[in-house]
Amino acid sequence: MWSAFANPERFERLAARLVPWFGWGAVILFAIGLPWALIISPPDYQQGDTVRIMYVHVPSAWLSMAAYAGLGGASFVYFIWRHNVADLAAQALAPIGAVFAFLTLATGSLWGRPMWGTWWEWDARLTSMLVLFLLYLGYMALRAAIEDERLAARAGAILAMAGLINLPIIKFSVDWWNTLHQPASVIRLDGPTIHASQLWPLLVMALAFTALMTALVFMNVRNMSLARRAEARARRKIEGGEG
Amino acid sequence: MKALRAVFVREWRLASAGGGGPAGPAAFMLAALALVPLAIGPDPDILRAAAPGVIAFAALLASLQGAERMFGDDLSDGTLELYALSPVSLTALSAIKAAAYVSAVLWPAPVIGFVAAMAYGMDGPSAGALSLGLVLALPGLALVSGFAGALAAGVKRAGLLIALIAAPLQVPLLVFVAGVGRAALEGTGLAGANLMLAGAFSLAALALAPFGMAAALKGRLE
Amino acid sequence: MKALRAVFVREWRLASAGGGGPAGPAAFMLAALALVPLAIGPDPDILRAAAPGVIAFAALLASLQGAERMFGDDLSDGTLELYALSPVSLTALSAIKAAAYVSAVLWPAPVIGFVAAMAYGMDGPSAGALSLGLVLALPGLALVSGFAGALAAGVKRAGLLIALIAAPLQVPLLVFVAGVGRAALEGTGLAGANLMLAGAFSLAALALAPFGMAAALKGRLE
Amino acid sequence: MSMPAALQVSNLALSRGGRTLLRGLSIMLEAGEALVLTGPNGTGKTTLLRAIAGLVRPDEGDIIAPPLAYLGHGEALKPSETVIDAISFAARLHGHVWGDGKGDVRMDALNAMGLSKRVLHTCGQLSAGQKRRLAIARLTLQEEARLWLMDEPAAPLDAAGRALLADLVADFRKGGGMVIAATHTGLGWTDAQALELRP
Amino acid sequence: MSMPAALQVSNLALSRGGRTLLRGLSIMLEAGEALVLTGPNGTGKTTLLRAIAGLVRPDEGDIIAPPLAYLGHGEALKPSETVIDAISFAARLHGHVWGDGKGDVRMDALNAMGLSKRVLHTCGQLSAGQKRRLAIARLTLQEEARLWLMDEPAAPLDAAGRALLADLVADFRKGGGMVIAATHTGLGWTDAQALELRP
Ligand code: HEM
Ligand SMILES: Nc1ncnc2c1ncn2[C@@H]1O[C@H](COP(=O)(O)OP(=O)(O)OP(=O)(O)O)[C@@H](O)[C@H]1O
Ligand SMILES: Nc1ncnc2c1ncn2[C@@H]1O[C@H](COP(=O)(O)OP(=O)(O)OP(=O)(O)O)[C@@H](O)[C@H]1O
Ligand SMILES: [Mg+2]
Ligand SMILES: [Mg+2]
Repeated sequence: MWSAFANPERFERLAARLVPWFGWGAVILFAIGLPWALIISPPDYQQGDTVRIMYVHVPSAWLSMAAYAGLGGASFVYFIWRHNVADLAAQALAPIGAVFAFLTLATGSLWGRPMWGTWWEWDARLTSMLVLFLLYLGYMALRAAIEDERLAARAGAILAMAGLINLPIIKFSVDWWNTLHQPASVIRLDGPTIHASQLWPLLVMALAFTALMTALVFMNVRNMSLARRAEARARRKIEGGEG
Repeated sequence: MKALRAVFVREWRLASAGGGGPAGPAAFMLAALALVPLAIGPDPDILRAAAPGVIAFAALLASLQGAERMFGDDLSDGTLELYALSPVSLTALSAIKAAAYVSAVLWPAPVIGFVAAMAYGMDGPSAGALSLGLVLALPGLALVSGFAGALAAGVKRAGLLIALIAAPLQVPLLVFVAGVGRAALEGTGLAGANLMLAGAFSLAALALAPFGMAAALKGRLE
Repeated sequence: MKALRAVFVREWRLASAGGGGPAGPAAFMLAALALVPLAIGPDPDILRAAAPGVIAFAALLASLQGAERMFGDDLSDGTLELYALSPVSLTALSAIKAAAYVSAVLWPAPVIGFVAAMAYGMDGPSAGALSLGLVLALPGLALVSGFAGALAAGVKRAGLLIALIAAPLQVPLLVFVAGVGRAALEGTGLAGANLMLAGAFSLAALALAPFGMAAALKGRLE
Repeated sequence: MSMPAALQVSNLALSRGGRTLLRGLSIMLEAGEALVLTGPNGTGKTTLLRAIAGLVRPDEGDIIAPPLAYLGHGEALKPSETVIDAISFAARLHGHVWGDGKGDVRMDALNAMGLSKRVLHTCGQLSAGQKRRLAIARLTLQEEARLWLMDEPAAPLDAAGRALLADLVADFRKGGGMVIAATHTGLGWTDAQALELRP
Repeated sequence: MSMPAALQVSNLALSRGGRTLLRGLSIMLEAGEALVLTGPNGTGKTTLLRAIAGLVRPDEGDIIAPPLAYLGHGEALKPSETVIDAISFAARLHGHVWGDGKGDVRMDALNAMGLSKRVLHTCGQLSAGQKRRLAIARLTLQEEARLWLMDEPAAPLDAAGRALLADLVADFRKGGGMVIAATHTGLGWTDAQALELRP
């Protein structure tokens, strides 16, 4: 099992087999979730139709954090055991997580205009989300700046682990600082407080986003793994057998 | 002419690659603009009033960030000697370096400035005017930063020295760009004048700074 | 123990000399704090409200300025290898470097912060509280900057990368220090809590950052 | 944990950027022995020295090394530090004490490389050969080291400098030290073993 | 203004940090001649080369030099640039064109120093000797240069590299070029003049 993850070629095959499953899964879930969320589910009694932004906003927020947790976890595995696939996973997660973080910021900002009367408010959750986005950017910039693949992976892993500190801050910022943004209503210890007519489409959308992200990550990992080996081969060709 | 183009292409490439090119300063500006309100506090009136100045200041800081690398590495690894003995004059080289710096690294500043202006609560036309002001100011900012970079090349903690040399010289640009934004915001009709001033400063810098840089570099080589 | 002291003395000396030691960041802070009102405009109410945040932010930027030099030169000239193979562990070295950086370079920040707070119109006790907040935050700022510096050592445009990496991680300190000043200014009674938080962050950074730095440096050497 | 008195490298494999540089290399060096590494540019001499120093992680194989000192391509000198400050720091770092009629290890080290007239120069003012001499002088202060790893130690040295270096190495070996040096020019060290790396 | 075809240095005095290094030095070099500078560390070889290149201002004396190329201690390579990019830039800078059945001056230059297999490496990945080879290869692209100034050109080169360098220099001199090199090891150049600087 572990060896399948440690050996790039075997992992490529595994990934190639999994991508269609998650890809089609995402398509089906979106086919159910999008109409349900955007058309069928009732408008909010307070917010009207703008509440539909939630079905993109909230899953993006969850996934951007989940992706960072994955990035941190994969980095830890790479740092300790040096599994190349863990590094590939980290590298693949970063841009995807960054996109979701950006989506969260963009949809939140669009939502904030009608709800709070402003595009942006410097409250704790919003700011810590922005910090998360910057961490993703920092991670990618650091990797891009170091030429040697292995060294870049090491440095990136260390930074990603340090950035994990931000996750609990985002999650609990609304509880710690009493601010504008709404507190958690789905993922909380005493059960969700959101109405079922909104909860179910939200969960389907969240699943759809998750499937999409998983498919993208596997695709990304596979492509990068193939690209790395192709480059190594090209190099060997130019350099010939000896030095 | 060909040699000049070769230098530009190379410098552009070196500036774009490695540190992530424009991503670096862009992220720096974003970070600075994100942190300032955290510091100033969320009052929208204060934020809007502060926006033109804060954004101009962030662009100034962003232009300083890369200045150290503009000549520092070239001095320590021998590249500057190579250029000094090449068919390209140090004056031309300096102008080219600044141009490469603007076009490879600093170009997102007006875009970010526009977005930030909106986020700080400025209206669209004012944000646009501010952003145009940044476009006109960028060459000036880059040239002055480059001049400071040439003077401080290879000195310990050159980064600081550069900030100290460049920032005062860039103050007029800061005032003009912030002035564009404020004038547009308050509708005083002085936005155009401030734009002209920012452009004029950039032109003056283009005429003078490369000679200053070349002289500074010659001194650093001895 | 003797070796540790020798390293500290040397690093302190190298950090103090050359670029002018504390004069550099001090002047940087002063320049930044002098330029901001120019940007924000002269309204005294706005200025006073903005003061805690602006001053905390200036200190943050000052702490970033020297971070590039903290390890960059050591990597390129072979000093880091020397240390890695010396009786002093890289973890201890990292902590010492940060300590030398605070005590040789950053120490004027609280003083300047106090003076600037008064100049921006804060009352004496609030300015004092803010300044104390800076004292408690400096080790944390230096350690996080050092961590970023270790990760980015020897990389192209390391300065920017450092800002991009360190600034997000330093945000809590920014919030706490600005919080001290604002709480004192508004008399909300939360100044003490913010001071504790700033101190706690610095302690946590002291416990964690040196290991991170050492790991990063080992990677950079390979 | 007692320190090994000899260097044992067994079945070593090293690679750089995905290309294997050497494989199955074993080296055994006893007290007093020296090994001169030669071989074409890019065959892995520097990489091998760094691996023995523990700076590069080998792909395979074991390295058991005594306490060591490393002289790399870089001289680890700060342009603004004076020669005497640089050498004093190295002495303190390695636990030396001077003054009080004890003699001065720092001046001994500088004398050994013919640098005593340069004590007040800053390192940035030294010529290429003078820098190298200072780096070598500093090496001699690591008394606990039983193994010197030297990467092209003599490249910028003049004839006198090479002779001084040879003397230092001979003394060190007489005291039981081991030396490995990578070089492209003859070093003139007596009965040193030779290892030629091949591409 | 016609370019001088020979190097004329007359009555030169150079100093560093207030100390005079040399005084009353004259050098006359005609087309095809080579001069090898030797002398103990710190006698001013590097300073003299930089003065001829116009990088250091002499205290006294005149220097009339033809167009020249300078190879210093530093290699002027960017760690992140690939070898092919570095050499392409040098070629463009000096007005070369390639492609269109013209042959490729860049590959010729790399081949001349045995670097053709390294084109895709970044300069930061090169070994010490490979970096030096690249710097030398780049020198050959400065076609307008009539004088090569080389500071310890061969220090990190292996035997093959030195032979390639000697060939390049011989070719250059055959075409009327002049060469001055500072060195501490024999370069094996045919009928080069020698100048030993004394402290
Ligand atoms: C740019 C601005 C915004 C950002 C960065 C942002 C960020 C986030 C984050 C990180 C979460 C996930 C929290 C968690 O799972 O604990 C979240 C959830 C949520 N956000 Fe936002 N948000 C923004 C604007 C808004 C606005 C304007 C609204 C609507 C008034 C809103 C409503 C919600 C809701 C209802 C949730 C789900 C809470 C839950 O059930 O856990 N957000 N947001
Ligand atoms: N980070 C890297 N990525 C890829 N290849 C590398 C890297 N670092 C070094 N190399 C290659 O590894 C090989 C060995 O380099 P090394 O510096 O050990 O050689 P060396 O024997 O010391 O050569 P020299 O005699 O020129 O000093 C070289 O061919 C070099 O190009
Ligand atoms: N900026 C300076 N200030 C004071 N002295 C200096 C300065 N730069 C160089 N020197 C001194 O000038 C002398 C000549 O240096 P130079 O580098 O020319 O010597 P070199 O002959 O090239 O020596 P090497 O063989 O070691 O390379 C040296 O003694 C050096 O210490
Ligand atoms: Mg080597
Ligand atoms: Mg010399």
